Amino acid sequence: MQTQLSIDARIYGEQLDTIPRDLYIPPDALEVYLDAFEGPLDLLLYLIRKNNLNILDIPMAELTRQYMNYVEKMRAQKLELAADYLLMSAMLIEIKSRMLLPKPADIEQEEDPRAELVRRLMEYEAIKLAAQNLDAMPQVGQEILVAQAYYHEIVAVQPPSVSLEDLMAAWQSVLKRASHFAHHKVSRAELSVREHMSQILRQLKQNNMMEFSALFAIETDGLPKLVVCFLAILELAREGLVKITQQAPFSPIYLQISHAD
Amino acid sequence: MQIEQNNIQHMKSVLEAALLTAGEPLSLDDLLRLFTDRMERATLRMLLDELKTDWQSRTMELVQVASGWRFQAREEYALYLARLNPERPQRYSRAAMETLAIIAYRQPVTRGDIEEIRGVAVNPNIMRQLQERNWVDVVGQRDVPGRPSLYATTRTFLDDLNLRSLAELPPMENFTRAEIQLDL
Amino acid sequence: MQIEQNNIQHMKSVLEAALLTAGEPLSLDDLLRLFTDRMERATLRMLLDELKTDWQSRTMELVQVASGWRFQAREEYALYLARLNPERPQRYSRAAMETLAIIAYRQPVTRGDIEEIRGVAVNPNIMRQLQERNWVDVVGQRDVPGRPSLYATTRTFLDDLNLRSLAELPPMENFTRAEIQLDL
Repeated sequence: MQTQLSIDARIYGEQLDTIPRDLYIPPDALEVYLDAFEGPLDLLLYLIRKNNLNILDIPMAELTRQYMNYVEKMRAQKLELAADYLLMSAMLIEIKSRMLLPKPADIEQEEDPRAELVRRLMEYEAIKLAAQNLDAMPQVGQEILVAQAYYHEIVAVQPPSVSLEDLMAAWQSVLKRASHFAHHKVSRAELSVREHMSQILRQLKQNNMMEFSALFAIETDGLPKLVVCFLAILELAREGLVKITQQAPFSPIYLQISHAD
Repeated sequence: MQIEQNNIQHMKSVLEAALLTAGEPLSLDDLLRLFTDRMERATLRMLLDELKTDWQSRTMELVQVASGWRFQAREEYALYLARLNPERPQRYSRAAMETLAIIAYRQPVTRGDIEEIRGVAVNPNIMRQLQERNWVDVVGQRDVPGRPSLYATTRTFLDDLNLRSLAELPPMENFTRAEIQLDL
Repeated sequence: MQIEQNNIQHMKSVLEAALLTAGEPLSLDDLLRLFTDRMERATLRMLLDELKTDWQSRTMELVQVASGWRFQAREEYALYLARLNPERPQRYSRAAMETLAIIAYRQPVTRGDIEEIRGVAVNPNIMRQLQERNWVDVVGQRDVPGRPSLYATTRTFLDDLNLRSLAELPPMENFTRAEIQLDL
């Protein structure tokens, strides 16, 4: 299986689309080929494939010679890019020399010095193939187009949420500020009184004029509530919000919202 | 004839696939680019009209807008689709919260009262916001020149804050009496 | 009975409208939010299956990917639709694809792991590219000196490759091994 290399390169205006058959590389083209390989492992795989070498029984002398030949040319041309390649040179030479050492007779099962290199080459090749497979898969934005028709966007209006703590904090800051206005009076009427003031005003707004006794639900409201209701009416009158009228002593008392006239 | 019919169906399918996936309106020129064979604009228009009819009673409608054609979900689905993107709940501004607090604790109050307490003018939008939410309403007018509206909190306000009555609001004395001289 | 049938049809239409306009996969939870009435997940699945069948021989297909369901144009239209956008984003470089393959098949991995397998330094631009696409992210640190980041692929990566899980990735091949077998 010949390793596929995709190259987009021109030399003297000529499109190059294959790797040359032998290892001779025109000096001007070196950079191009350097870019074509993804690193020393890729180059080694290329050499192994190209020369039909058995990866499980790599002839180290031959592979190292070809590799060094290549790297020497790269070095002459583009030193800084060759660092990873030089490291591999050192490794190859080390493996080669270990293989040349006579095996001591008493150690029979010593691991093949090439084992680690072979493992790495095989792992790299598997990844390289996996990368090609991934690249060939349909991708969203390329071959896969996802439906995205238009729709009229209604923003589901969600009103701000308010907690009692929020409200308390706001009131506290109001009071703090109010204390700076020396002339302002913040009276401290009971909240329930103020609530009843609102309620009575609401009722009067609806009915225009109401009899005093109609404002009290004597049967259902307890005494405290009746008192609060009465205080609310007094406060409304004090603040000039309602007008209280009685035609004659002991005749019905009427409440109505104050009018300017 | 059969082939022609198939061909028309196929071209309509290509148009449909393009319009459903485009994400923006496609102009007639865009759509013509879908076909390598020369196509008359009149033919394209005819195909679009047919496609529009095909979708007549379905979930999407094919419409023409300024920059071209697009599929869009029918109006009746808008409400459902809105549920997919719930807006993050907003927060009331500090001014709105203070206004609300004043109305709750000091009701019934006029805008003038609120302005006097806060020391700044009340933004009419805030009052509208609170009234639209039905948290605040007008319960009467104060009998002074201009007859300003008196605002109070509503039943809905109590319900939304999970209160039975205003008396259940945290009493201000707890935390204010010490620091504020209330001018009684 | 008639009403029930109408109701099912209506729910399917709502699902269709949502999925045709979403532009991204919608999860079962997303889809359940479309309906205010309580719906069982099993019912929803059944409706989705029916919808898938309804679209069986049409322009779009309803597919399930890692983060949910989406409508996508059938592959046969890809060729036409490509003509609309002649300038599509370029595919990734070999270096980027190899880096991605290592992260996909060997995750979680550190940069050191990637460099060890590829035999060259990792270009930081490639990692940035993959992270910006939201195909890769950091899932932790390896507990060794320097605490290097551990990278893994994301759900978006699976979605974009039309996969439901990593198990659906094409199996790792080992050409070398296969070839050697023949020699024996």
